[in-house]
Amino acid sequence: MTDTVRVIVNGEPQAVPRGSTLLGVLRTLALDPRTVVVEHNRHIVRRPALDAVSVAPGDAIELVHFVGGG
Amino acid sequence: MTDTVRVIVNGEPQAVPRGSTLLGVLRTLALDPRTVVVEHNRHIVRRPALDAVSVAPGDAIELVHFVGGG
Amino acid sequence: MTDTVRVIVNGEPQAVPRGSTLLGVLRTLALDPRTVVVEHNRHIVRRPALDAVSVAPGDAIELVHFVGGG
Amino acid sequence: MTDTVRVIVNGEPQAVPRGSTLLGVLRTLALDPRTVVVEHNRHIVRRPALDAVSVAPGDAIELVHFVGGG
Amino acid sequence: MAIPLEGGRDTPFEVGGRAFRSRLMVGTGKYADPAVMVRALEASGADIVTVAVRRVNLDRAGSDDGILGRLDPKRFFLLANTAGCYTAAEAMRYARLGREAGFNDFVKLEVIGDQETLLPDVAGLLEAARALVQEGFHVLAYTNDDLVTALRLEDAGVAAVMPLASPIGSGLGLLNPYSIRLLKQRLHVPVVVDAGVGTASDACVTMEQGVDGLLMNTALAAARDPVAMGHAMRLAVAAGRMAFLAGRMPRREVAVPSSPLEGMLD
Amino acid sequence: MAIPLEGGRDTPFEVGGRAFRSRLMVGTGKYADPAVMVRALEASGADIVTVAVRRVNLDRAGSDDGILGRLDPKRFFLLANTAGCYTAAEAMRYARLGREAGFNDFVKLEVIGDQETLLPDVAGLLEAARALVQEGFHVLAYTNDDLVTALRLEDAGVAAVMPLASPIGSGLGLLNPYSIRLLKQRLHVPVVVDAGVGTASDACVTMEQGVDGLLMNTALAAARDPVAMGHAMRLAVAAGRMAFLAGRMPRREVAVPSSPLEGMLD
Amino acid sequence: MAIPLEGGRDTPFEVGGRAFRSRLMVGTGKYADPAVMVRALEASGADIVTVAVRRVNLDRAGSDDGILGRLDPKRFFLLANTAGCYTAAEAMRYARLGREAGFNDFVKLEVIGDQETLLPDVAGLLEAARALVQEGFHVLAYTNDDLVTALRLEDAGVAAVMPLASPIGSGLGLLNPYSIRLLKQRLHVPVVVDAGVGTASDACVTMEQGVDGLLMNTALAAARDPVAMGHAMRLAVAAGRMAFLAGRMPRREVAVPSSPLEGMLD
Amino acid sequence: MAIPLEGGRDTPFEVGGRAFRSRLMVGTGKYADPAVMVRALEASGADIVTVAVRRVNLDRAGSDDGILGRLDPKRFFLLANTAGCYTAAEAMRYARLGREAGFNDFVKLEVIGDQETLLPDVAGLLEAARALVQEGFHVLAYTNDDLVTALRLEDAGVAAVMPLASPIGSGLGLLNPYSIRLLKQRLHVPVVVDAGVGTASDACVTMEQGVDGLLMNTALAAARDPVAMGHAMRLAVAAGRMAFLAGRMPRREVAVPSSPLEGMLD
Repeated sequence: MTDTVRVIVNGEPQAVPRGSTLLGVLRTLALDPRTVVVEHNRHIVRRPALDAVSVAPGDAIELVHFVGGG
Repeated sequence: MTDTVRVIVNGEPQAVPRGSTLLGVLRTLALDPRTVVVEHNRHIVRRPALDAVSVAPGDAIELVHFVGGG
Repeated sequence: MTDTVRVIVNGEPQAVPRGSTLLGVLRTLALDPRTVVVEHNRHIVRRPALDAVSVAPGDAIELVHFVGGG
Repeated sequence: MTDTVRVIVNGEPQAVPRGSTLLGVLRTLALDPRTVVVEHNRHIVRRPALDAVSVAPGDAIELVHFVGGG
Repeated sequence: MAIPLEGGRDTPFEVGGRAFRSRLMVGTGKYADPAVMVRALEASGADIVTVAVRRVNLDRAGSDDGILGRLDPKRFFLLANTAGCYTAAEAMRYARLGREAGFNDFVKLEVIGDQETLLPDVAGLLEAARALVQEGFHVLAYTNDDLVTALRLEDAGVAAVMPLASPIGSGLGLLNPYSIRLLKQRLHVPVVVDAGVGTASDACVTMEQGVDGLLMNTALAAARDPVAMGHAMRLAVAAGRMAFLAGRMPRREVAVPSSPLEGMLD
Repeated sequence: MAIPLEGGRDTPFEVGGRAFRSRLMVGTGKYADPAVMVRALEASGADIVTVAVRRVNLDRAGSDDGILGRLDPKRFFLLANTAGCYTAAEAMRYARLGREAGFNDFVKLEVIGDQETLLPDVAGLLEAARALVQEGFHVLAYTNDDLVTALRLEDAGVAAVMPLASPIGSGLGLLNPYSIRLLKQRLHVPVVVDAGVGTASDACVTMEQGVDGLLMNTALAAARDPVAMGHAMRLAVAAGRMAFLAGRMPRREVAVPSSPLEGMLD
Repeated sequence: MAIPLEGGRDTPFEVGGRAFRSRLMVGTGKYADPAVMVRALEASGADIVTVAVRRVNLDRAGSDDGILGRLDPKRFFLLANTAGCYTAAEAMRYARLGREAGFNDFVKLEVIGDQETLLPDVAGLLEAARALVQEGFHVLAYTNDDLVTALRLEDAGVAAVMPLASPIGSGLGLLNPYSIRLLKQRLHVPVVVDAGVGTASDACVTMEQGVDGLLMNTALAAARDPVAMGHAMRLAVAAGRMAFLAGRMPRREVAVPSSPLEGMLD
Repeated sequence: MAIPLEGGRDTPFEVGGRAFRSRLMVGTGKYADPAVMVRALEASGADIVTVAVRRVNLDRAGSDDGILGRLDPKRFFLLANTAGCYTAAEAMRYARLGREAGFNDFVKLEVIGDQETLLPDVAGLLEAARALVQEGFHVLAYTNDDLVTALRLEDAGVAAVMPLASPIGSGLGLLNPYSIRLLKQRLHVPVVVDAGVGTASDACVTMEQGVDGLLMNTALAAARDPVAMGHAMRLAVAAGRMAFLAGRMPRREVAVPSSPLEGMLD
């Protein structure tokens, strides 16, 4: 049993420390939680709850924000 | 009990002899069955069957044909 | 011999005192010379010269100004 | 004194036999007089007269016909 | 005067497995005089004429108010429409009654979405089209000029997509040539523009977009001289089609002389 | 296929005291292949074809580079133009040479004012028109779409006024229908639109303005298939003319049904 | 130069219960240089700017590729779109993510039906619109110019109907003014034309149809000078709106002199 | 609301050696109420206003019916016209009278050729223009959209060429953008489009052709609200000019997304 689990972040496999919360994942990726919206297994998780939700192996995480668009 | 029954033909009440078939209704109305399509209680009745279908009180009969249209 | 002569001002006959100058004609018509351009027998007469030009019977005088136009 | 004279035909110098008529010029150029209109020193010469007009040195002769045009 | 035209240049106009000579279809409504209508139809050269399904008028029993007394079904291909229907169910009912008249299993399917503009309800149209195709109809679907709806109609198996040039009876002509051209480029089923044509140049420019055919009614019926306009439309449809096939000259913002530059006199 | 058209409806097309069957005139320039040209002219149905006056090419003596070997003057009415002339004097010289070719005393008078656009010089045009009319010519005057110039040309006695739809060879179509319609309403001499037509619908919409005729060259010569475009143009001119005579339906901003509102089922 | 304009003439532009000063909305896509974008947005005077919802680019972690570093949400009202979504479910997912960014509960709803033209899928659009309205969104629905679809969207409770002038990014301008005018006449919710405007006169003529607002992106981003075009569009939208309110003069086919006929000299 | 616009982008608008801030000129005819006229002129931001030369009305002697009581010659540059003149001699007479009023030696030269359409007589126009230029006038020549005439006017030394968009007072808008664009490309003197503009988008699209200025009268005077239309026209002229300078996006017949294709969710 390794110390990391593999999750899918924005379509790419990522290894994150076992027991990480979503907030931990953001930190691992050096992302500021105030600038990102997090979808976890197709459910949106609001900022206050990011540290309350742990990730499990194979979880699909989408991290999105606003970009230029018409 | 009268000798006629009341049916609705093209939205108007019509008295037809009791026991009339659809073909009989057409004859009563002086219509040529070759120029008319008959709908009986929302079912189309083809020409050969017109004399095999009797009308009952309150039946809805629609007699249609082609008119000018775009 | 009368005391007036007939001239044509803006297409209409006008009687003006014999010996009138153009300036005199303007005064007769209660027109301010600063607001009118004077054409005398097809020649424009400038303001300073208005009192130096006398009118003769039958003279054609046009008095024009700016009106709204496109 | 040579046997030819130089004329300008359609803008180009041409040597034609001395004493040539316009008809002769056409023949020299192998042109059918029925298909060509002849202008001689800016005057049009009609077909019957082509053999009656002699050319002189330096004459300007234009030979034209119909071409495709819009 | 007779205007002969070299044949063999164009592919046949096929809809629902049948080939027709003329790319012009005409409606039979709104004529003041039935005799004028017949002559206008003949002048138009149309093979396909549309008819509506309506109740027999019982008040005039005996005197047939139908149109078959006027139109020879051997001469014209009668295309029943579902004009006046506002739901898929209603349109399907009319379609079946029309088929029962016995001439063919083609239907010009209309499901109207708005009484004022007679624009189609595309949801109801798609529903009815799918069902009628399942029942074996050849569906010619009157629709707007939206490509996506047209693609869905094609997926539903319609025999032809019939986008409008402008609202029915308006005579405003081809309001959006771009959309019609786009439809034709993307669809595989025939595209027959239906409604809105007002005069011959409207018909001509519509055919120049490359569409397969054209249907009109009011342009003839409400012309001062419907018979002459029938002639005009026949010629205009053929002209536009032929020009499309011939391939127009390129546009240039500068002039180009038609006569030679060389050979000018001194 | 043959497209017969009921006769007797239209008045004859008369210019300079002669009647012609076709309202379409075509030019003979810019064809790559003379055989294609002849077939395109025939397809167009034109009676009047324009030709230019140019020097015989002496370098190719014997091999006639003229156009008469290609065009039968019994079949076509040859209308000489003064294309390429930039002054009244020059145009008059060409007109006289053209007449001398012996076919007729008609001339399509062009006095060009600008090399890039080939737009007419109306001062030179009027001068040449007046002189040539005095010399007995039937002058068909190529001009812009200015009404006042057209009225002056009419006063000068021209046989026809020929306003342009758009610059020669541009194919931009009828840029200003309003002006052309206005010219036709105000003039008594025939109005024949000359130059700029690119495709069949351009021809059709031009004729619908009520003008008497149409002259084109590049639209045929530069089409992908000049013969097919010749057909198309013949049909389009007839269609536009017929529609003008038929009287189009009124335009309406609201829809009007083509099928009856009454007689719907319950 | 400053162009002051008398105030108080127009009603406020309200969408989804909020009032905005400018009737012009602009997109933020396709700018080569973000600094130019910001200046173009400011020049346009827009209050509402659209943004897209996309994945954070993890390869450039740390360097924020989002747009919030460029746009001050206090200055601009950020309107998230669902561009790139091809189903109702997908569009709803993006709408929810956009709302979660925390600025507002408005969404510019796009459900695309065709990749080549980016035209909407009206069935999916209606489905998503109904669901999102139920979830409390203010839905601004990007749609085609079909009146019946627009009426259905209004019934679904959208905050604004956003018909296209022509396809996204095409710059073809207002292809069908008639349809847009019709939509505005029949709808009670605001009509904001979205997509296709190419230059200032397109914006001006669109506003003259009476619509409530206009959204554009490429017209600015792909102009040679986006900032100057931003200025131009601000002026053009105000000009078109003002002209609509002012009520244009009637068109006349005859001339009417601007200067008096009387008072001429002999 | 105030609409500030970044300055410094455009070159000054110079005519006859004088620079003006506004590219919009307006006429002063046909207003029912002189007070409304003044406010409409102010709203338009015009520097140059046209006036006509007419006889003093002797029947109302004392009560000045002239326009100078309404217009402050320090605020507006008064441009006398020769409206109503049908010959070169007549126009020259009016021009001299106008100059004598003492404000400047500019004249808007009109020589009308047709009473019904008020189209210019270009022969008379050229004659008068040549003579007046010799007399030291700055001639702004009202003409049609013919390039060759415009080139001749430029050769004659006019200060500006003023082609019409459509007939005076018609409100038909810019009938032939091609011709106007062509004039501007070929001339070196300023091109100021005069007459025919009906609403703001007409003004905007005209300026987008690159012309230097625009003159209108009826579009304001006959609007439902002339003051509001004055505002609209000021904005529209600035918008069209700015868009011309900004350089519009290219037109494309295919859609191009405004939002990124990458970064979509799984």
